[in-house]
Amino acid sequence: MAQSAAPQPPTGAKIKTLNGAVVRFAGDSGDGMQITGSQFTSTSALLGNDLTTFPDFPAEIRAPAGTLYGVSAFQINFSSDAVFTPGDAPDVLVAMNPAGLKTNLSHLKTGGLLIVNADAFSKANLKKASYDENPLEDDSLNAYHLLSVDIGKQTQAAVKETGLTSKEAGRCKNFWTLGLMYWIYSRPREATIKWLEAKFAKRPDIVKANILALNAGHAYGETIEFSHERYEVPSAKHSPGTYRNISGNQAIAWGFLAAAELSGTEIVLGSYPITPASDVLHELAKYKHHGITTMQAEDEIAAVCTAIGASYAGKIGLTTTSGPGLALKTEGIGLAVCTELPLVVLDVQRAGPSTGLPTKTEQSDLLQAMYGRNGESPLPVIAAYSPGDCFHSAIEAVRIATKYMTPVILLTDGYLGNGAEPWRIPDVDYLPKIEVKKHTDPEGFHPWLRDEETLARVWPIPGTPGTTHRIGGLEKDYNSGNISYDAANHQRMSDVRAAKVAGIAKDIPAQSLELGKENGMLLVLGWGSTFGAIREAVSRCRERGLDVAHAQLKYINPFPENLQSLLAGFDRVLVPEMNMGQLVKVLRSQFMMPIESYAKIEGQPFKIAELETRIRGLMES
Amino acid sequence: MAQSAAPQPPTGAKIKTLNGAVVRFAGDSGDGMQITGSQFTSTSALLGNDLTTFPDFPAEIRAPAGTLYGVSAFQINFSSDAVFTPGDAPDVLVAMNPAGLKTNLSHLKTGGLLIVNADAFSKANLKKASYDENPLEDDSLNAYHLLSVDIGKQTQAAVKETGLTSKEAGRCKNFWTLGLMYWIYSRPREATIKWLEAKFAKRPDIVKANILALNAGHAYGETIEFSHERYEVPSAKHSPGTYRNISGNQAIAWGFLAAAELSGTEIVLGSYPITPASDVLHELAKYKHHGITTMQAEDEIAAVCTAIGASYAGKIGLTTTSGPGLALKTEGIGLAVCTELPLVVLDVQRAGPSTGLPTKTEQSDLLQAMYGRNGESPLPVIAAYSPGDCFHSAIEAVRIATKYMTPVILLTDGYLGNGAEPWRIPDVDYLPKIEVKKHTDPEGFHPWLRDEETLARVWPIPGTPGTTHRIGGLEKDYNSGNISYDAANHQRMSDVRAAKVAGIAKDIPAQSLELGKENGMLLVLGWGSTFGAIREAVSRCRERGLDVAHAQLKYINPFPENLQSLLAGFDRVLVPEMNMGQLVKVLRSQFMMPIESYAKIEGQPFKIAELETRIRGLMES
Amino acid sequence: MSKLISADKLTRADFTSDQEVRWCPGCGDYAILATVQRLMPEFGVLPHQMVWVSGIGCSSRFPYYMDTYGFHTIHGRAPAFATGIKIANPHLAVWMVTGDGDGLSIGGNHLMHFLRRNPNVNALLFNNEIYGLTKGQYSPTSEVGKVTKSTPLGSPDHPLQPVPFALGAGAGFVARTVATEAKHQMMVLRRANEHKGATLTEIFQNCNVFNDGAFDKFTARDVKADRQLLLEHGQPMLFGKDRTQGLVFDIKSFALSIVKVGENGVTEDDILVHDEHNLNLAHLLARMQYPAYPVALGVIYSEERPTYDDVLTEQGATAVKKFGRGSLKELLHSGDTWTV
Amino acid sequence: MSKLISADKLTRADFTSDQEVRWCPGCGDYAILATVQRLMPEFGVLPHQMVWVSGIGCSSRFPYYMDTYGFHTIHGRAPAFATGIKIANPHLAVWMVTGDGDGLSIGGNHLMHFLRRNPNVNALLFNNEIYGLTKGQYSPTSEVGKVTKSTPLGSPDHPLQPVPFALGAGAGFVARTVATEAKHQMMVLRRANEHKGATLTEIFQNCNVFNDGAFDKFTARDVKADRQLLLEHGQPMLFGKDRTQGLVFDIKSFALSIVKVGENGVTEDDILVHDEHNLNLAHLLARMQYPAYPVALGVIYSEERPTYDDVLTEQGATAVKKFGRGSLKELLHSGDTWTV
Ligand SMILES: Cc1ncc(C[n+]2csc(CCOP(=O)(O)OP(=O)(O)O)c2C)c(N)n1
Ligand SMILES: Cc1ncc(C[n+]2csc(CCOP(=O)(O)OP(=O)(O)O)c2C)c(N)n1
Ligand code: SF4
Ligand code: SF4
Ligand SMILES: [Mg+2]
Ligand SMILES: [Mg+2]
Repeated sequence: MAQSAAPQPPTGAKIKTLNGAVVRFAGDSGDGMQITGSQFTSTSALLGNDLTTFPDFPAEIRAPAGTLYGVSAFQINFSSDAVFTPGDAPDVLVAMNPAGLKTNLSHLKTGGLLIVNADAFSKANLKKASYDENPLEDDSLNAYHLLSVDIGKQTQAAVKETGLTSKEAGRCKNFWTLGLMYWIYSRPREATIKWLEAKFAKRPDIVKANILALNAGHAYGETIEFSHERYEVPSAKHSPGTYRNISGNQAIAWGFLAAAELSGTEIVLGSYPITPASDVLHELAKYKHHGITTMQAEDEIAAVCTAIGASYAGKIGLTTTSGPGLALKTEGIGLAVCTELPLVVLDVQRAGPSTGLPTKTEQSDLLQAMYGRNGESPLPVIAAYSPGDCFHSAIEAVRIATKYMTPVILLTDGYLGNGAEPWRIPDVDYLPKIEVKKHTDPEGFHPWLRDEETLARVWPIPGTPGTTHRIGGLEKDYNSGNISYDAANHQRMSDVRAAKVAGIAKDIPAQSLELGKENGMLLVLGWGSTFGAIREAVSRCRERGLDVAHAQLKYINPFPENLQSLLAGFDRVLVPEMNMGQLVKVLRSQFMMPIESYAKIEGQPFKIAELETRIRGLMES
Repeated sequence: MAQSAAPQPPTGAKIKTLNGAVVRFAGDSGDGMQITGSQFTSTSALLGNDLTTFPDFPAEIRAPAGTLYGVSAFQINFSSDAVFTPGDAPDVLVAMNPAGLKTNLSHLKTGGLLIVNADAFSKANLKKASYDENPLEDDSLNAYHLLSVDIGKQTQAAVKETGLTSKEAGRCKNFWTLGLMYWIYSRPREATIKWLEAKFAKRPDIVKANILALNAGHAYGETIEFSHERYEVPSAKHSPGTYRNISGNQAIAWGFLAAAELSGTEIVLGSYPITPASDVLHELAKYKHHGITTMQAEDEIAAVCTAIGASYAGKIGLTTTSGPGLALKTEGIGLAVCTELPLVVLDVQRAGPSTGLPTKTEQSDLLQAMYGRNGESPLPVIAAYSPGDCFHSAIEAVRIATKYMTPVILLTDGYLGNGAEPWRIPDVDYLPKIEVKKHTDPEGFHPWLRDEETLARVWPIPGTPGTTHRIGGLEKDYNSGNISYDAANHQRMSDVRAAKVAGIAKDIPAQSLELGKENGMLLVLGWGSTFGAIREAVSRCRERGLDVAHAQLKYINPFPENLQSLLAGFDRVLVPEMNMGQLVKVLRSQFMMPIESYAKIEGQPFKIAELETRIRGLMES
Repeated sequence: MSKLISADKLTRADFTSDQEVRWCPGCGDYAILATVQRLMPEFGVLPHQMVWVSGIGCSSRFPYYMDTYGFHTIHGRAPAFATGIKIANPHLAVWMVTGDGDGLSIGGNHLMHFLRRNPNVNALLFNNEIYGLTKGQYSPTSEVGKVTKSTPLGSPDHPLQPVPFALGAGAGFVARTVATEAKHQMMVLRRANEHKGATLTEIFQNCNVFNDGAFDKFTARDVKADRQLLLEHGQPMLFGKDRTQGLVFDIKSFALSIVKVGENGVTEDDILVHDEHNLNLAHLLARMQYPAYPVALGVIYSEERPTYDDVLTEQGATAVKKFGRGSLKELLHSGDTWTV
Repeated sequence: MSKLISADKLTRADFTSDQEVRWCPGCGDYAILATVQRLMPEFGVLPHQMVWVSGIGCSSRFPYYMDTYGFHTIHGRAPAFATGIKIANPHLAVWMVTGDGDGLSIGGNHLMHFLRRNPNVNALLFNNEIYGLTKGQYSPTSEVGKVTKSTPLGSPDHPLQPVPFALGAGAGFVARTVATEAKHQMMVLRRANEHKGATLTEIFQNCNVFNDGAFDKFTARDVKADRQLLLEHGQPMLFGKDRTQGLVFDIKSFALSIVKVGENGVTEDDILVHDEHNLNLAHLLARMQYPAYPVALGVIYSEERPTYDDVLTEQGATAVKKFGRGSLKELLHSGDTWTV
């Protein structure tokens, strides 16, 4: 079969070269849109495009077919330039059913290409999508370039020879669609064919059918009178290296595996499933041969306590969760602060409050991470800003936790966790080792001996002769580690715990600018997953000649040492956040500067355009 | 017996009139110091003194006799002037054993009267208290006026006639001591005698023995050549009214009972024991005939969830805890924020982090109260500042919770909870009623209908016909209350939740000054239990002519509307807190003013003198 | 919104909310919902006098679909909310829905204390031996070695059996049924409704997306007669297509064993009779697992004892009787006071 | 700090830390501490290879007094910490101490999952039927109607019985002893130590300050012979001063009953023999309460099954065998990549 899919020389339509394009696939949960999207992604990546993707799942596991809330979508922005977001408005929208059209049409660019699966526009489906009229039959889609195809029928015809049941045959329609999209964007089919062959190795009939569908979709582009243009998006000028696609959740999981290897210390993950963090647990559970033990605990409290127990026993304790789970872990994290044990807590943030919008993204756990513990419990907080950065942030979190003997909270969010981008695979040999010091010297030993520079206490490991000791959540004497109710000692211990965390500022990179130069009119300061949208918006504004710079904050507690002076160099500082202004609160309280907030809390990432509008509004007014 | 204790005309020593005095009783946990202290307190209160007390328990339940950590102390400051703290340094220290002396001597004023129970200064006891030498026999106590009495022997002799065993007889020595103290401060014995008669009604021999001891101690003052002076502390100029002694924990419990009566709505308390909050549960559990149901839940999570369940069912849900318990309740509180149910959460703060110093006081849960929840979960936070204010704060918390359909966090602390002061009993008829609106109208009903002014949602109660509805922690539609994943709706709901809480600012008193006038050099701004110490320190500084004012913040979220302008009127603002500067963080982030922090974290309340020194240091430098 | 109806004219529609049901097509939860909605009118409780409480999970969406009062709370804590509602207003009929993850993993402690406290609340545990809502991790009831997303090498934990757990916790009423057996389920829920005190009903529910067919081995139409023991109080414990197999107690092995009536001289009289008030028997029945035994369905144990809400109500009433209705004024002036 | 000693020369002193013991004079915890410190040298485990883990409560101060590694954690969570320690380093001997509040109230869920998971950790539950550290509130094991600070009108909850609870949770080893019975306690703890897997030992411990004499009715010297059943595997279950009372199973009432050897033709052969591997028997023994029955002490149930730590270790080893020791470089380059 494979040879029939060899790239054919383009025939009819002229091919126009584009810098990039944004494509969105939308359909029923059962329509396979996530697979279609990721195949398009892989192929584009292999072609050398830069890209970013955004899967947009329904909240329900498997909603009844055809419902509005059962729509599953996948957006990809691919380009020969660098891209930083999945794109605001797609150039092409594929809608596999009326519900997919209804919920996604507003995203599509005016004049954009709209491909619909006409077969699915039955009375029943229209009703489920709350359409009174069939939009394919009235004027409501006039603003778009509509390509209405009976994809279902086309697919059935194409795969007929395989003898699959018509239900099974119907399931191939996403590959038909993919074939058409490959034709439009001049992408080769081999990678997808290989993938199909591997994935369904045990069902050759399914492999064959899907390939037939893929080819038929492709051929459809060739044969119909397709009045729309055909495109080509050349490779991006990537720095040389080997690349792969990676999502934030996967990258962070791999970062932890890297940290285990780089530190020579095994990781024990205690976790409890919660959207959108569960995939980190799933990913890590696959790699027991990489020096990791994973445990699905009975709840978040047990998860963090298991991890802390492991830290006490000399491993790197790790726990992964999302907002409501972090709320449950706070008492345990407080114990790790008080006993000064290394622990990494990953919070893949989702929209709150309470259960909130579990499948939507938000950055609203920052204050909880900073302050959500009883008593004075300072700890480092860092936030990853891109899938690639997730990998390095995981390593960094482990480095800080073990070097400073402290729990570290690492923040990402659902958008970052699920979104993917091409990533240049780092050279493992050049990743810095993490030096983990375990205390074995019985001489003058007590468990609260501190390193003079880092203020970290020693890490004596059970099993070591000569360093037996007891620790716990009660205050302890600075000089002996024994329980102490002494007033001055409590002040001293509180001070040293604070100083230890504050001192990490000396051990992290100075805050740099992503775009622009120091001292200017406006700095747009972001943190976390807003990186791409802010960068792109600032870049566009700068192209218009506006004096605006961009910095993305990764270290939130402590802030980089130069942050205050950096901010002071700008007339104004604007902080866009997917919350009600949490970083702004922290910045203001620390620097007492009138930092401005652009807070948006819609469960959705910022669009480049809305940021651009806000920046221009600020600067041009 | 009673007549023999009738106040006798002072005989020998001259009586000097004092404005006030500070007395501290210290001894072994088994020595009955808390009883001695509270008897001295009651008698002084009945004499019309103003007073404040501070019990200082050991962390252990019942430490082995004679140990340093088993010392139990009780301090009382009584005066004919208004007093606001238990006093910095006692004028008299009673030490019933070497450990009591060792741990408390540093408190005593130089030149102060030191009464010791010489019998207890045995080799064994001296060793347990880590004394190499007997301090009664060397020069180490020269700086004090030492009165060394063989209290044990004196007591045995006094009670011999009752035929009690010598162990039982020995237990009377605290009443002997009390008798002596009554003599020194010219206090009558009747109240204590009455108390003994009631308390030990079933053991007349014990009553008799203790009265004998009391009288003997008193007689000792008369008879020995007591070179120290004898004093009188006249009544304070209290405003007319009926007074009682009350501790913060008791006052807050009674405030909740008052709120139930004033609102005509029963209270359901779900609680889990934790020091120092347990006494509120204990107190409320006594009053089932006051419209309260109390439940000891299996943990703090169940406690808060039970309370929220009760709120959903139309009662006032209440939960009481301390820091580590609050950490566990945060997820539940987030649900109350999201479902907009009335709930009061009392946090009697203690020293952290983690288990910390459970019996010591601190104000370090403020940031946890403000921000310790996942997602954007704004809620009102108020802090009581004195035992009397605890009563009114409890009522206020219920008022806000029910009027605004919101959880409210009410903060006190261990010092406030355990400390007591005389309190003018309010006239119940003049306490403002709490109007609780329950929604019963099926017309156009949905559960997120809001009051236009308060923005509170309606409170429809299960059992009401026509208003069945479902609520939960998922985001809901502004207009129907149904689950909604809509982006703009999430913004709108987040905004309205924030606006509702912010709007409470219009419904609370403007911030007033406790001392001083608006626009000045320095404002000392406190919150919570630091009230007394700050007031006294500012008052002393003002007596020295310093231009310093005092305000005590009770409403922390939202702040009173005039707070910013009030602060702006001063050149400098100093915020003393028993933490690392938490209120300062909140103030700075809101007002971006360079507010100064005086943070002390020693598990101990501020001393007046240290505040005075700091204020003078600031102003005189 | 519920209409104003009288208790004797209730229909299924009166308990059906206007919310679209959002479970996966084919999910076992639908069957339970239908059964419950059909059953409720029987109880003569008006929809507005009923509250359905749940935690988080697919199963916990249940309250949204009932046109009663409902509270979809947080993960694992439904028993605490239900208790709070019941003690705040004992007149309400309170029902609770939980899942094997919600009720036994994160919420195991609350469920345990709920059962021993015994508030008059009916809890339904939808056991699908999987985490549905979070897309397929193993649950405390999953079998050893289960391969799921979080356990690609197989789950390492010994599973928890809900009914033995509940009995160990001191439950006063425990029953078991199957989602798709409407009649049996109705019988069991009727019994739960009649029982005064906390009840726990385990319902085997198929998650066709993440754990399809988990219970087929003893619920499939063709095998169920031989692999299920349908308990009836006072009746001999017989099962099998022709009801010729029965349970006896073998003192040697100190265990239940299966005999065939008509073979080796065994008659129906030899067969143990179900006594739902016998806790010893309940323990044995509860732990019977296929293939060694048939799976026991029906009311496994019931024992009436004072309910938590009744005791609290009574304590309040006794206090009022003893001290009179509390007066704030008196309280404030009680004990030592002085007047200036 | 522990000295460097060899396993066969260990003494009680090697397990005694320099910390002053801070329980109330007369507290039952002292007796347990002394017994444990005397017993530990027997096991041949060096102090530095041992970790004592606890939650919060009077009982949970225990680790401070052992000169081993120790972790005094937070309230109720000790089983999770202990599991974390054990899976991080299976070579350590891990012991856990909890109280009836710590382990059964706030921590009931962790204890339950700990028991079913079965890590090779020995848990001791000091049951004093009260909250000691917080000064005397009732606990889940307190009797109905108990008057305490938090229940001035008597506690409303049906008490939880720790051993039935543990059996219901699927525990593999459950035993019971008395704080002041050093010899019996040692026997039981020896057995716990030998058992591979999670063990739970309930120790009746008197809190002389807040619940004095709670167990006197069956532990007092003069009555204990008649009111305790000392279990021995394979031995007939006889008790009483002259060991003439014994247990039989009465099929009619489907319950254990007490008979007198020598009366009504009863001989020792009629008496049930303890079989600690029989879960059915264990359930019955566990629930025997005075005065209806004697209180069963000793090893009530034991069953070896794979431990949680072993299974995890094995999974790791299998994965390494299957895929080779993971290499980060290979991982990063696995799947679809492309080179520019
Ligand atoms: C505090 C918290 N932790 C985790 C989750 C994620 N979560 C939601 S439901 C669920 C498990 C559901 O399993 P089960 O109770 O068996 O219900 P089912 O979906 O199978 O009906 C989990 C882990 C959550 N919502 N909240
Ligand atoms: C989160 C939290 N909640 C409550 C407490 C208070 N607390 C400490 S110990 C304890 C109960 C102790 O009872 P138990 O476990 O029976 O131990 P005992 O003191 O009787 O040995 C409680 C409620 C706490 N320390 N932490
Ligand atoms: S995931 Fe399973 S349990 Fe959840 S709705 Fe779907 S089929 Fe039902
Ligand atoms: S309170 Fe009770 S349990 Fe705690 S140390 Fe004292 S006697 Fe022991
Ligand atoms: Mg489930
Ligand atoms: Mg206890």
